[in-house]
Amino acid sequence: SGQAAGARPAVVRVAAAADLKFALDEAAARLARREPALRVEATYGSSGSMHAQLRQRAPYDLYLSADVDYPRDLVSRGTGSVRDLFTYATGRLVVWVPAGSTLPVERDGLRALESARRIAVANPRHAPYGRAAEAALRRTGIWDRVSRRLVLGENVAQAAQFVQSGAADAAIIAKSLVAAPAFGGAGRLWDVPDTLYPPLVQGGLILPWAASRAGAERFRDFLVGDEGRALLQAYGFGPPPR
Amino acid sequence: MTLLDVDFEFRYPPSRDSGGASHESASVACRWQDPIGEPRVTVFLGASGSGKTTVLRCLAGLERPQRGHVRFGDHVWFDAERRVHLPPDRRDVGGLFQEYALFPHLTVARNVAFGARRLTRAAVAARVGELLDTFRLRGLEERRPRQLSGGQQQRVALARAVFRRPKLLLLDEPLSAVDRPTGDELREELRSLIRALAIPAYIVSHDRADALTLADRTVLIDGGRIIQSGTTEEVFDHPASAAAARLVGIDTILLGRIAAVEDGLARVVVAGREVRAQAPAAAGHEVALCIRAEDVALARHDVSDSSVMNRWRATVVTEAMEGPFVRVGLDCGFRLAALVTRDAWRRLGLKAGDEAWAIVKAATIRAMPRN
Amino acid sequence: MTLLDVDFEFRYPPSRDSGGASHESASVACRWQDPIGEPRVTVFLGASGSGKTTVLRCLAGLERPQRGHVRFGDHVWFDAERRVHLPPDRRDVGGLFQEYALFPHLTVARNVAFGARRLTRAAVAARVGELLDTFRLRGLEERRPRQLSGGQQQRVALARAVFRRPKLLLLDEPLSAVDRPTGDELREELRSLIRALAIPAYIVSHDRADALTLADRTVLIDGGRIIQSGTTEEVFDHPASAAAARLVGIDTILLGRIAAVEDGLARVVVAGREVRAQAPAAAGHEVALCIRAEDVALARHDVSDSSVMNRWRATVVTEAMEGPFVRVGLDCGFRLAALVTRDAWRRLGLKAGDEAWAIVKAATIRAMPRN
Amino acid sequence: MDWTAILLTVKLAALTTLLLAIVGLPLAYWLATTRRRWRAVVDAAVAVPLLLPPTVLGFYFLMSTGPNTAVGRLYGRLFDGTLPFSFAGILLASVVYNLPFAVRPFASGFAAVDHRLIEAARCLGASGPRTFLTVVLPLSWPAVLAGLVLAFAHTVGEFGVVLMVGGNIPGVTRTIALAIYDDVQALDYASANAASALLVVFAAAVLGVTYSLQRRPLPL
Amino acid sequence: MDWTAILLTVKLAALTTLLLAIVGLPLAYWLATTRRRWRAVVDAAVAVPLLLPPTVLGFYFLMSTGPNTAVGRLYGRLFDGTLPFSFAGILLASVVYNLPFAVRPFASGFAAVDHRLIEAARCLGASGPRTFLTVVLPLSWPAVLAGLVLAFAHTVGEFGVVLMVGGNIPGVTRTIALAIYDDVQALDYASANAASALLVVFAAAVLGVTYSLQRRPLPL
Ligand SMILES: Nc1ncnc2c1ncn2[C@@H]1O[C@H](COP(=O)(O)OP(=O)(O)OP(=O)(O)O)[C@@H](O)[C@H]1O
Ligand SMILES: Nc1ncnc2c1ncn2[C@@H]1O[C@H](COP(=O)(O)OP(=O)(O)OP(=O)(O)O)[C@@H](O)[C@H]1O
Ligand SMILES: [Mg+2]
Ligand SMILES: [Mg+2]
Repeated sequence: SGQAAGARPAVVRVAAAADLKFALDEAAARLARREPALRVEATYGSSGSMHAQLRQRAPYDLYLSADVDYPRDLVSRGTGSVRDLFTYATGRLVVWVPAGSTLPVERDGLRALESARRIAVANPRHAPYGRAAEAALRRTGIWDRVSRRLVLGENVAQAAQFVQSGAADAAIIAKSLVAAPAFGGAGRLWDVPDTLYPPLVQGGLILPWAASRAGAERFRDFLVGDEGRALLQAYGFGPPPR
Repeated sequence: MTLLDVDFEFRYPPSRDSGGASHESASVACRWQDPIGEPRVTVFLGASGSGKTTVLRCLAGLERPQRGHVRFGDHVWFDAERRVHLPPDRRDVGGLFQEYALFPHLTVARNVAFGARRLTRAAVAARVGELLDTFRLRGLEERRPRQLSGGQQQRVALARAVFRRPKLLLLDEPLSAVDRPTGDELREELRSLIRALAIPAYIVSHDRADALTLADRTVLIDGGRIIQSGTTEEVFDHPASAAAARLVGIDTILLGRIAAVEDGLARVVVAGREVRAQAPAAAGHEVALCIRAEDVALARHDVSDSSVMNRWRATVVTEAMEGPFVRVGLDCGFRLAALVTRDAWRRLGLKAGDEAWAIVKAATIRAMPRN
Repeated sequence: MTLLDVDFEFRYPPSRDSGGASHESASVACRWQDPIGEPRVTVFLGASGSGKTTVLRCLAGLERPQRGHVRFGDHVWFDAERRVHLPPDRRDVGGLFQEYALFPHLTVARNVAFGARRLTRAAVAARVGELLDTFRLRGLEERRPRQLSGGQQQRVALARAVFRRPKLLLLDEPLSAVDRPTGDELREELRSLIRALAIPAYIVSHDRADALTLADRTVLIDGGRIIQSGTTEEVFDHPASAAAARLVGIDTILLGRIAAVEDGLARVVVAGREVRAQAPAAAGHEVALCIRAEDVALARHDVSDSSVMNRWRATVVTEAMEGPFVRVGLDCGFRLAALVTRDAWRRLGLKAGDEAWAIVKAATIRAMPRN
Repeated sequence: MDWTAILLTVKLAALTTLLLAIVGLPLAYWLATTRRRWRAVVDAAVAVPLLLPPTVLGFYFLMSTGPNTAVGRLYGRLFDGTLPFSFAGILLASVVYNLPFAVRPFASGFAAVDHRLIEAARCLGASGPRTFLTVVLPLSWPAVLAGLVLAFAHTVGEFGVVLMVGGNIPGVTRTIALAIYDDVQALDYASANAASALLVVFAAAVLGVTYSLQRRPLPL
Repeated sequence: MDWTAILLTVKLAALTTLLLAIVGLPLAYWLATTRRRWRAVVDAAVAVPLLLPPTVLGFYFLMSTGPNTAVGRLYGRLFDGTLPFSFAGILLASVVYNLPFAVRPFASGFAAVDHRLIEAARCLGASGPRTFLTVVLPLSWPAVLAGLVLAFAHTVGEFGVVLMVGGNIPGVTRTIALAIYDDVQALDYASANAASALLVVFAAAVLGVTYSLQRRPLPL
């Protein structure tokens, strides 16, 4: 629409994990400012659903998964090449409680959740942050005591909403979500030490049918570059493993 | 004495006519009083579309008149000014409707017993059995209405209406769908049922036989208005108007103006013919002349030496058997019907197209001034 | 000559009786042939539940008989063996049903014109207008069926049935809901319509008047079987059985056994009384005796010096006016109906409970052997 | 196979259907009989749950019944517990969400009943409610059945609202729909297929039987 | 407000409703009139989409219409494109998913039509299909309307199937339901509330008008 005169900007269609929402919107905006010829159009959703869609050649150029296993699985099924597979960040887990909560998370960490009535997490069955939350609870040794009090969201956003509504007392969710400005500050958070859960390696894939392969590569390069990394860090992500 | 006190006016809402031409919508106006608690049968006789069903609907509470009241003893069933309008179930009427309205999902037995309230099972079964016998419906109790013939359906509706011993019985054409012999039998049964219940019954019918055999009182209705009412004998013997005469079965009605009156006998000119009859008014007045078919005699030749005042040359137009008689249609300038025995007809040897003489005594012609 | 050739048997499926007592389900069996292309009116006369409607339904194709065939000229409408069963719309019949079955969502005009096919708008409008006049429905064209009286609905159904000039007209009780004067007028209109269409018409009725005034041929039906058929005169003058006699209007039917036969005259004992009539069979046989009410004379005293063979002492039980006559119910050991003029009744001065003599000429009693 | 989830689903669907009959029939009756102007408004209001994505509806439901809301406090005082993450919660949400699937067919079924039969019943002494129970309801049962079957089936497959309100707790609020969804998300297609197949076969059997009890076919 | 999504949604719902009328009416007619044994089977089959969670249904739909499937190849040859992730795809999925909401009320409405009227129409020379069009359909329109309205409203709110099959592509497959869902997921409640409110007001108006055209109330 109101772009600079000349050719229409190349559109890079990105299928992105829900936890990237805020960071990626910012990244796209920055890139657009610098390179008006490139426009990033991201669709956020569950990495699992997108995996199923990509198996049917969903018309995206770039896949940014919350779990590197999904793009890896695509490659092993012959969709995409190993060369186009990359990692761009690691997710971080936090415990989040509303501002008025009496749970001493800052003092007791995860153990404080033993006195919570309802704890919201993403579903460990398919959501990476859910799996991480389960691992952390197990390693802390309180899994048996709290597992019955877990309520499972489809993803971390839902887990957060469980707490926002007051129906759950605490959530173990992605730091990227809590760090977002949209989240609103009415709560306290405690970073779960990354020793308590296996790394949440977020990986991506440039899709073989990409309409704008150059654009996709450009955006990938931006993300894994210094500026991208800093930006992701600001939004609560850690650097990808080397 | 407790009375059913009726006085109302009802007009159907005008139909949302697409054409826009707003026809006058149909209306009825009624007013009468009747003692309650006596087995008095009133038959409303009227032509198709005259408003008979509408009167019953207003009595039952299915329509809400715009004006007037209906009081049943001390109970106000309807009062336009006081905005009282009891629904049908609080009026304790028993009704049969022209289209039967049997419940298609219930068996015959359960249709009949629909009104049952506060009765033991055995009592219900016994009464259902009784009524099935009365109305010749034995063996059909487990059928659904759609598995019945038309007349059987009507009889089920009749049994259903009387089942609950209502305070007032409203029957709309209760026997129109059954054959004559069955109807005759049922009329007698109905009569004795009404006697046993000792309630007033209002029966709507287009069949004179219903009025003649069932009614204590006959009400003639035309164009939504009661045009005559009284004991059945009164009404049938002395129809008060041409419309009434047509309803009770006078066969020919002629309209004309009195040309002259001589010795109390009027000379009326109708279609160029002279008709003599007892004068109901002075010369110059419009009159209606009613001639019963059975009062018209036929002859092959003019019988000028008789005392009969009216002798008209006529052409035979139609003939139709009617039980032991032959109904003959004649054209004497006007249409005239005659009813003669088959024997006489055979002896006359007439057929359509033949010429004949119609002979009518002036005394048998009823002349009525036209309003 | 092309014929409508009918021969079938139909039995309703037995109802899924909850009681388990499997009643015999109703059935009809029919067989006749009729020329096509002539305006011949056949009236089926039968009591309520006798199977009249069922016959029409089988002809129309609404029911599928278990056995037999229906052929219309060269067209096979139904053949049980060849498994042919044309649906109603491929038989080109025009039907009116006992419950009218008007389409509630269509106006009167559009109901009447429902069968219109391949006609210009103007042609449809013209024909609708014609029929509305014929059936006295002017002014109602924009109404819906529920805004009509019962008789008006029936007339709309009649107009609808004849609208499309079918090859065969099937009418089920076409005039049962209209009053006598209107009915008489409509019967004439119907007759001339059928003449104009030059098609066979089958009319079901429980009303003798329909047969007497409309029918070329009358078919008597009882218990699903044709018990007599022939020209209307034949059937009415010579009912072939007691059931037939009851249908055509013989008023009293007595059952008894012939005690003796003398000079061709039978002596039959009924309820302790002797009845004399022409002997139809030898002594010892069961007979049915049919006595028309109009053949029964009344007297206050025994008239022993007359030639009349049957004189029974009787008690007056009921009296009912019937047009110009009085129908008198008598008890002579058996029930007997008499029809006398009002004049005669007045002169006799009898009332219920009085004793009288019933006088019947032996020649007027029709005696029929019972099968 | 997750039999706990299956049992829970059957229980939820059955109870939802039952409650819909209890709430929906009178509501539909009111809609079919009232002459008030705002009939149309209520009619539309019933359909509103349909218009929102289930998850979003569930979100609003959660927000308005949490322990800090008026509804939540009232419920807590009455039943000692919270509506969200309880069986009662998903039951209530299911009822609200399925209301239009039941009420719409009900009301249209009632509207189709021959008015003459209702008038006849009233004239035979039956009150309005009695007429409804003995005449209108039996005569419109194909429509009522349609509504209940739709609601039942839809409850079995419902997922967004139940997930949001129920929190996917095994044995309490995890229905078979959630279980299948989880399987698919976890790329465990074999389990998902098996559960789906079972569901379909079971339901087809139930529906098949239900519908074969329907009215005789039209004479066309 | 995401007007593109709103327009797309209206288009999708309207076309779905139209197609449902085209497909659903004959199907319901067949169901209401056939005497065949497997009527019950077809009847049940129509309801199956209801039983699966929408996302899962979408998943199966995706798997069976993707470019490597027979259906997908056929579609590709005919229309040069893929069914998933296209408007045609979500339209088709919507139709399948909403079929029971339309067909059930249709069929029960047809079943309630007085058989005598159908017989009368046949005897007046109308063929089966003509009778259906001129008698059965007009007489059961409250039920037909109920079905279409349910389907329309449900399409507006549908989310699982559309997301899975359509892939949430702006201007192509992102409906207002997806937009609201995205807002809620992004914790942008203000946008979600505004869009929801608009949706509800608009729909309430449409439904209110639709229903006020309904039959006169029962005489109870
Ligand atoms: N719902 C209605 N709306 C408008 N007019 C109506 C309505 N119902 C009946 N009418 C008209 O009112 C008049 C009286 O109707 P009503 O049914 O009372 O006649 P009726 O005497 O019972 O006739 P019939 O013997 O034919 O049944 C008729 O002209 C009819 O057309
Ligand atoms: N669908 C049905 N199933 C079973 N029996 C039926 C069915 N329809 C009619 N019958 C029975 O068949 C017999 C004949 O019915 P039909 O309708 O032909 O009588 P009809 O001569 O038309 O009587 P009416 O004058 O009362 O209308 C009746 O005894 C009736 O009970
Ligand atoms: Mg009437
Ligand atoms: Mg009949």
